[in-house]
Amino acid sequence: MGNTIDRRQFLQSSAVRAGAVVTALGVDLRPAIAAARELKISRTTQTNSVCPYCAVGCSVIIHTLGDKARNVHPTVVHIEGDPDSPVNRGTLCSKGISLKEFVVNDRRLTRPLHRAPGSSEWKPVSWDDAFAKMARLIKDTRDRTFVEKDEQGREVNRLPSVAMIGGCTDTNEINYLLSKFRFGLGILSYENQSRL
Amino acid sequence: MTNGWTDVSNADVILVMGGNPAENHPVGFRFVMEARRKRKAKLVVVDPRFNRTAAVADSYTPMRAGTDIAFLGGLIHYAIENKLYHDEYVKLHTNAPFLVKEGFDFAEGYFSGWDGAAKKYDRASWQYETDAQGFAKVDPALEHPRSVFQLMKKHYARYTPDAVANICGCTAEEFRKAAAVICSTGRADRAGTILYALGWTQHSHAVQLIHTAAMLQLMLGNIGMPGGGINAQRGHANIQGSTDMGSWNNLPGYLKIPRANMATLDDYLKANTPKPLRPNSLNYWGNTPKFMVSLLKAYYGKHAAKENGFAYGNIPKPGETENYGWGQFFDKMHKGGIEGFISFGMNPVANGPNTPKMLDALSKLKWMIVVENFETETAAFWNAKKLGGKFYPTFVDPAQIQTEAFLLPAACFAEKDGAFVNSSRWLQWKRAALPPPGDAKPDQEIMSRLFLAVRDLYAKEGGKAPAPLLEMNWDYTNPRNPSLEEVAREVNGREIAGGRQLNGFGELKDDGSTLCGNWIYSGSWTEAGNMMARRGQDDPTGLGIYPNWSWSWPANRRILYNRAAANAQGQGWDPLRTPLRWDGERWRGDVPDYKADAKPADYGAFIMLPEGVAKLFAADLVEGPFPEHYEPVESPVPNPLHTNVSSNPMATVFHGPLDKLGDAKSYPYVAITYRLTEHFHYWTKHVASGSELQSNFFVELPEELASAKGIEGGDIVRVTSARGSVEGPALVTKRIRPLKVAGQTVYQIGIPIHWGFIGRVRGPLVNNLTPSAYDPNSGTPEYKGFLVNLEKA
Amino acid sequence: MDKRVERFSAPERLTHWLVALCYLYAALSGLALWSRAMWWLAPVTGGGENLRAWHPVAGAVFAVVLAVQFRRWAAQMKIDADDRRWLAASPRYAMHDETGVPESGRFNAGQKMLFWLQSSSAVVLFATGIVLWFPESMPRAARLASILLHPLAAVASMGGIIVHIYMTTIVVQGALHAMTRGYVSQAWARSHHAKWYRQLSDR
Amino acid sequence: MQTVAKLIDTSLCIGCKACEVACQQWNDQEYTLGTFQNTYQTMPDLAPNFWNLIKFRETEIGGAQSWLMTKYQCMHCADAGCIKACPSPGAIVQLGNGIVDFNRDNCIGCGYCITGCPFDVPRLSPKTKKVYKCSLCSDRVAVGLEPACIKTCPTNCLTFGSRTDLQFLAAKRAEELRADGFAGAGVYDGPGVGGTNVLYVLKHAGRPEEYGLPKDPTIPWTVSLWKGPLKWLGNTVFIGGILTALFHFVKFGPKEEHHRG
Repeated sequence: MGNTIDRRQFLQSSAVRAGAVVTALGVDLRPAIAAARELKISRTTQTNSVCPYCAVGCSVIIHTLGDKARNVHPTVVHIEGDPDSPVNRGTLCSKGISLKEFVVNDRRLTRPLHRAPGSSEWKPVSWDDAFAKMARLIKDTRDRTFVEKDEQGREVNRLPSVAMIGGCTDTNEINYLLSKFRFGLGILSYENQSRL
Repeated sequence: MTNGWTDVSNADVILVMGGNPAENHPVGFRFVMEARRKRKAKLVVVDPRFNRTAAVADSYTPMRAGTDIAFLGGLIHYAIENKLYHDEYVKLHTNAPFLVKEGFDFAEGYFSGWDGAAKKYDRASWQYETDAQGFAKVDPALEHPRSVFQLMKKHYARYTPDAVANICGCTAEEFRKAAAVICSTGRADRAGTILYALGWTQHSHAVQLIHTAAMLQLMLGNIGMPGGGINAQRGHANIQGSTDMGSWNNLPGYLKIPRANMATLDDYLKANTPKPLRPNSLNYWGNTPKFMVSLLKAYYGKHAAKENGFAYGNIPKPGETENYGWGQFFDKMHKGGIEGFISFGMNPVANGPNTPKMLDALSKLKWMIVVENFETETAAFWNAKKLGGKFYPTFVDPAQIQTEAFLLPAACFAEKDGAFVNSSRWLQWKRAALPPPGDAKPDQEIMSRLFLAVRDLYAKEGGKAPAPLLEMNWDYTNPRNPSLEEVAREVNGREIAGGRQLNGFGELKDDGSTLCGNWIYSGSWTEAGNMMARRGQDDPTGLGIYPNWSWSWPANRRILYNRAAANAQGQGWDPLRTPLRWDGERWRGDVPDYKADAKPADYGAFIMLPEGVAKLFAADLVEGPFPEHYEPVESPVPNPLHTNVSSNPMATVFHGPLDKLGDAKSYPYVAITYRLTEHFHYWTKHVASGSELQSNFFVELPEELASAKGIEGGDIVRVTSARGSVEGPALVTKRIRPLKVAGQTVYQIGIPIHWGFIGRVRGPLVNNLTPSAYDPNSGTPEYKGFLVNLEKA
Repeated sequence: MDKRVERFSAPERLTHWLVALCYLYAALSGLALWSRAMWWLAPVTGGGENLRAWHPVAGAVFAVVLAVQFRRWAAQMKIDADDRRWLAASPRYAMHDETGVPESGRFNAGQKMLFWLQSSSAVVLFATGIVLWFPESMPRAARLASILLHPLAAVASMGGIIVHIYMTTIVVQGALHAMTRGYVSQAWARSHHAKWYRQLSDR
Repeated sequence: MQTVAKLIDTSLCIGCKACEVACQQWNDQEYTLGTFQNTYQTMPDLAPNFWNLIKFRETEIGGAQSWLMTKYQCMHCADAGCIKACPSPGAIVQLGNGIVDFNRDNCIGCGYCITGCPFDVPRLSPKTKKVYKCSLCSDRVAVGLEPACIKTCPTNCLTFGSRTDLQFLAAKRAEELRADGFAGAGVYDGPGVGGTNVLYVLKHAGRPEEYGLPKDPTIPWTVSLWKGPLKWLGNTVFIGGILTALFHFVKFGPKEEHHRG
């Protein structure tokens, strides 16, 4: 009996928020206060997003802490299903519910890396150097191998010596930009995960 | 998906075959459970493994990997034989009454028109018999011996329950039981759905397999019906959107890539704008010129003018019969024919077939650019000898690999906005929650800065064929890092004069006055704003059509072919389950897959097809108008139907030194690869939670095989194919049954994917084993049903 | 003045008091764990977490030192015919009517009983205490048995200890002194342990 | 005041493990790596940093191949053995809504609750010397959110609500299963411990062992004996002993040397 926080004790407890909380769960929740632990998402910013894993398309709510003030980098503290979505109604699978571990992950890449021919390691490189080097390589290849006209003299404007893949993990808009990117260069060899 | 996730809850029967939604789409599977709860729906699972979907199913039938066409063909036979098909639907909404030209035939594994020397078909005999105006002739009674119906009936007469059992390895009784449930939906008041995934697409006869499923569903009157359809459960968040935006053979919106023989835009439009095959065919692809010209305007802006064919010449063009698909370009790379390779978030060393060949191909590159969240096996392929050497005995040291590689850190989903298209074709907008870590950047910035850097070099130095590059429109407010909202508005399309956002593809013009990045997405960002970000909860039909939640292509239509859910009078086959009905003046319910103001009798229900009706007989596929059971490229038995033509005669197979195929003598067991619910693809091996749920690679094998080989659960086994090997502990189970096939016992082995030589948890790459054999229509590799040997390591 | 007789050697006394000290701590902290009504002893004995840590240590030290004591005294603790008669007469002994109560040796039968009670309960307490010390690595059956046997043995032991303390501090004047200082008067020895006294005198 | 409960309809569990991970995430547990055990089960048993485990069992019931998946965690018993065994006041509390929650500030790590639990649920962490188990997300429930495992469950296998409602729902589900041909279907709610606030619907309710659930869970008799009769026996001994001594002292007092001859 001494272990039961009964209603009277609850009402007397100064640590407890006031006001009745009878929710859609159909349960009077007032006595269920756990004073020991603050709700970890009580002070978060919520952002609506969509799970990046499979194509069920579950909506998620990303809870971040940190107000983006000058020295504050927001960080994800929790990700949970979005109850508004008719697809998942707040539910998520084992992968989706642990998306925080994907975003906040010490294995994430955080700077551009370069591997020189014959080398056995990555070396950090600045973005500017990387872009300059990559652009030069692309242009050299394109200038050397671009096919304006095929054997029959027909205009084909293609770059057969560069292949490109990707996009299935990215948004429509990026995929659209990818199509401009590859047709700009003349790349035909292009596939995404739907091929596999 | 023709119907979408939420609609699955309307089904009476759910056939899960070639997929495992309980494990791989658990949240989508909730609608299966809802159908069972709400409608007492029956869940039928047909799969090589008694998996977690089977664990909660009403019926489970085991089968041999790669024999799905036999099973489905058997169902078609069963439906016809027992008169279980939906006769009125078949007559109204399919090409069953169409007459096929004289000369069409199937014998000894080949359709008519086979050219043994060229190893391909002349499809002339697969065409409809047409009248003077070019319209197909029909027999509404379906009795003409050359009617599609009669030809189909004859074709599948061979697929008796006994024949199915002999091929698939289940018993004829098991087949009949499953068939009775599945074919019970061939009535107006019942609907059945099919859920499939890579278990159907990863075959050397994949497209035919899905065609068979579509045929079955058409026979049962389930296409267009709520709770019906054939529903592909796609495996990546935006694999649908990525496909919608084109691949090597498609421009955005499934416009075909121009070929070298189509020198001008007119040539292209002539070749790609179909003519109606029936008087009542709406033939919506007849609007191709509007879609294409608007796309060219979006691509080339002011450089696209009527006079220059809207800069059509800038689009790269393959030769008429050339193929630039996955199998082909990696083969070319392997032969040293490719210098540069760019990967935006893909990991071909892990997910492509035949990893030893893949590694070899990448090592021939001059340069490679990989944009990723994590270091992948592809990015670090040059280190494979050190990291995964045991499995790559012939792969070379880094010092011998001259590929210059860049690994660029990209923002992840939470750090970017933009839209993903789910399996239901819903475009769901997401918002960025935080900036990327460290020096990582969003993909659009990486791509744009690279593109602009190349373009600057051309502008400064000149070079070969600068026009396609310089004329490509990149005129965004911030070209170095375009706002995805701005890009999304361009994709939706607008009037060039005045800039009004279009309401839908109906407003597109072929005179250059509109631009549109992808016609099927037109309507996603109108003057009313971002339709993809809508969060409306209402479901007016009560059928799980949420018209105001996000936006669905095309035209916010949630159930494709929904006109077919209604009869000739426009009234629903099932009055209690009708997504669309004609009230005498207009169509009500879902956005009609039909001309909105046309009467029920005006057009055929399948407006995208020149026939105006759905195709049971489809001449577009390369290996025949009717699907036929062909064995996988590597098979434990010769095809019981025609031993001389065992596997798909049109399958794409390579024959280089690293492309070996194995035979049943050396590699007696059938292997399948698949995902587990614990992991997502090759990503979660980097993630702590997935690593905990299943830390170890393993090989699943039947108890009987294990005991014959003296293997106990946990023993390390080695699995070998003609390409390579993997090693790991054995999971010995009753859940994979030995099968009796063509008089012999066939064992199947299950090998989950998910591990690799880089990650928080590591294990062998299963694609060390898989063959470079592909479906000829779609180019998907055969990961289900290849041959291996197994021994205790 | 009476001649003094050595009753307990210094090592005997040291062991006894070490045992007593450990016992006292284990008993008080054990009482805190015994009943929530006794939880007020928890702060006294170091607080919940500390007493959880220290109680088994005290118990273990108790067991080790008790083992030393056992080796030293066990031979002297054999129950003989006189002891049995003593026990039969013990109610009279308790009421200070010692007619018919046989003479005692170095330890009277009551003390011997106490010795055996404490030694046997210590065995149980030690064995079950080890189980309760590391519950996470013990089989469930052992834990289930221990959770009952440990307090059961403690109850038995403490019942004996109550008698022991009462007897040695209040009833038998001089007994405490014997254990603190080590010697008793001849008269005391003769009075309480006549047989032992005679043995000493004979020597 | 209503008692809350969790309903686990095992006939709907697909072993997707979302509940396992939801629990790990919400409680910020440290993830660990496992060794291969010839099973799909995440780990052999519950752990101090793993409070919610789906047990996988390949079996045959009535000739039918089955793969049973059963979520296992604290049952939040009405008559909780852990509380009964716990010596430290306030370390384990039964909230007014029936949740059996741990207040780890008061936990002394004695592990008695582990022994007292009929379901063998609490786990002692060797690192922190505290005991851990499911709290039915009392912090979430307090603000009107479902427990993390229940919210994430995709198949409706898990339901949260008042115990009365869920008892009704469970009975209805069992009846549906019986109508579907599972004659042995029924509800498991541990009458031996006064009912559990975690209810199960089982297709084979007569054979809970097949699911990894104890057949007739009761508080172990040794614990009951200890906390019942033994306590009285002990109290009698202690208080009786002292009172007897007092009585003796008053009546007889100390021995005097002259008593003896």
